[in-house]
Amino acid sequence: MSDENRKKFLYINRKAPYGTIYALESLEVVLIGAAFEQDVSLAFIDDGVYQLMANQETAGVGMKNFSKTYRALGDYEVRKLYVEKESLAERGLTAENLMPIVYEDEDEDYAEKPSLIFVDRSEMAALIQTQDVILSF
Amino acid sequence: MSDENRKKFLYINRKAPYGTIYALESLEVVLIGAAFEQDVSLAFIDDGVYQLMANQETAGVGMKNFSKTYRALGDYEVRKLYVEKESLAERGLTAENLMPIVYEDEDEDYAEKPSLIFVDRSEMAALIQTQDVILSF
Amino acid sequence: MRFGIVVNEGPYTHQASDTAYRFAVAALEKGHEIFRVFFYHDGVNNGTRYTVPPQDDRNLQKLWSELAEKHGLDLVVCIAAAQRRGILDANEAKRQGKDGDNIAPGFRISGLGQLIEAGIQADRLVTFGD
Amino acid sequence: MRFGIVVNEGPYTHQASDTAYRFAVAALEKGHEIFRVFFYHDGVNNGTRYTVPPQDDRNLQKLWSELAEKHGLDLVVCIAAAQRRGILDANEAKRQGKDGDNIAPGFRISGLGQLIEAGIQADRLVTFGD
Amino acid sequence: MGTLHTINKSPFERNSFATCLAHASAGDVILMIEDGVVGARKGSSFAPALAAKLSSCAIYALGPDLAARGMKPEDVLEGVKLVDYAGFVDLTTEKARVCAWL
Amino acid sequence: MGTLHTINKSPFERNSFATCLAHASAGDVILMIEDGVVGARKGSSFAPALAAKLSSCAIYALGPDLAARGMKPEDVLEGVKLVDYAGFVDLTTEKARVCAWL
Repeated sequence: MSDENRKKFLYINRKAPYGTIYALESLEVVLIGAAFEQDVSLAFIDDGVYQLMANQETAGVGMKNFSKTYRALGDYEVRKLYVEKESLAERGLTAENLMPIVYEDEDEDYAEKPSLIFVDRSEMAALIQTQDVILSF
Repeated sequence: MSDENRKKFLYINRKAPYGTIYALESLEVVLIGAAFEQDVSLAFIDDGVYQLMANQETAGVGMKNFSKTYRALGDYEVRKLYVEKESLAERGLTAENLMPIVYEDEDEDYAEKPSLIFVDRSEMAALIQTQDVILSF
Repeated sequence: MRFGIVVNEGPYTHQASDTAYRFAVAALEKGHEIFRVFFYHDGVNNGTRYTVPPQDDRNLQKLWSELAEKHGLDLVVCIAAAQRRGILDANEAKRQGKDGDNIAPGFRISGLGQLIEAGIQADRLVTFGD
Repeated sequence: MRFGIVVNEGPYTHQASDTAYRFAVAALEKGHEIFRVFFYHDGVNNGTRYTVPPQDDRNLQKLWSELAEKHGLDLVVCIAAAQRRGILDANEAKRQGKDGDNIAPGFRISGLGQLIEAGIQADRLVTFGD
Repeated sequence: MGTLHTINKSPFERNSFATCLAHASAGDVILMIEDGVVGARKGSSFAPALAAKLSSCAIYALGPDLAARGMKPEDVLEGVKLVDYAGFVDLTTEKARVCAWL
Repeated sequence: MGTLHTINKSPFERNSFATCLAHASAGDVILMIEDGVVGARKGSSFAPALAAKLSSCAIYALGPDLAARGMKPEDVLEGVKLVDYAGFVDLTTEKARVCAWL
């Protein structure tokens, strides 16, 4: 598909996982959307950063643990996961608390590269200004 | 019914009307509950104070205006509507912005008396401590 | 002790139904009695047998139905809330001229008075919602 | 202009469906095109014909169905979200072994690709939700 | 062309409104709808933050939602403009994209 | 006997948690469940408010909800105790009433 027909899709995730279904159903859209070969970015703002927490263990709440799916996003060409630094800091979290999420760069002999991009609030605001379609969860 | 069999029911209302259905469906419980002759109090905390706003006009949003029902609560023996002062102040509201809600006191020749009781946060906290059953909306 | 449980949100969308279910199981395991589980607001959506959750996920309607059968629980769906949200039993379907119903096994549709009664009869009323 | 509209919450519980409906009417009155209305999350609950709201209240399902008929709107209910929440059409009912269906006139059940397509085809995608 | 930000949550109940303000760029438009309109009231604890944003963004509130919650045009913070649903539609066409803060 | 207050909302997302703290009396118990458990994390901007309340109320968090959100017992503010669902049931029986802050 030519770049002219590609739109920039931004998925904004602002809710913690498990307490509500938005995180899971957002991920389902991202996976289906990958087949459409658009220019996809994900944003994790506010409690959305909890979706990326390492060591999620859901046996005790009896719910499906879907956190591993984030680590598979690279295989779906979803490789830009923007995480807001201020959101992490407010919650007492650092990058080390999150899952390592990488993709294989086919242009560089399949070297593993990080998918998580840590940005501050003003960079996140600027990112929004570059998008064609915004889906909010 | 003897006082021994009466329980103290407190309905806590914390959400604005119309944006969600909780205010309306809370009111429906209160009306049905009135037939059970319990000792009923309503609390309006946080955005719940918007439920009592005067001059609600819902034609433009196409929804049923249920605000008049609060004014009829006195006829159902629901006469203690506690409104938190701090919640009003934070929202730039005063008692004058609310509907006048009164009941007729059968013990005093049906004199009209106010149902709205304005309390501060510590009084609201103390009220909670006196209840048997709390329903939250 | 005797519990009343209120579930105010539908399955999956919020965790309320999950937490209420696990609370109910724990209470029963401790020998407590559950006088009634009352489903209000979107909570009525727990009571439709038409749900088909993904195979690798829990089926909340079935969990409630099975718990009710095992322990004789009274699962009550509020009629007013159910009408707004499209939950019907055979009687309601007939009364409203609808061509089918979707209530799940073990659930019954009744009035809000059942919630007040739960508040009166139970030692503790515990609410789960959004 | 060509709009895509996303409705993420069920009728009555949140105002999202009301606002989306009134936005759609206003857009059509201005001569805009609505490429698709996509119902996701609890929004799928707008598409059940089993609702019986109080007589003095609006019937959101009927409002959507009538608007769709009048303007040829494409009302799409997400299949994955619908399965979790018990919204079925005749095909799905058969496929899932259910004894009935509850989809409302003018709504159709389809996949999430329809949402992405709406994002691609519409000039503006507008989301209503909680 | 910039972005139309819609906000449908009370700033007293959720952080969505504050997050909306923090992510709206100069030249963007912010539209309060549904419960979000309670953020438009003058004299509230939220009014200073909203007033500060007026210097860089146009801010609107949906009139029918204000009326439903008992608010009159004169109750609204100075500088906040009112629109109806038709005006809402126009705002979406005037900006390049719509970002809903839920 | 006092009150058991349950809070199931993140303090970063809604005002429910702050309202819960403001309405819990000395001797009451506060239990964080569902998304509310994110308020238990040490080092967050909410931790000082929660820590201050520990002087007058016992505060618990539901362990299974912490685990689901990737939090370990050592991530939790000192003084906050963990319970499972059975412990949740016990807390309801130990207090005279349950107040859910939704």
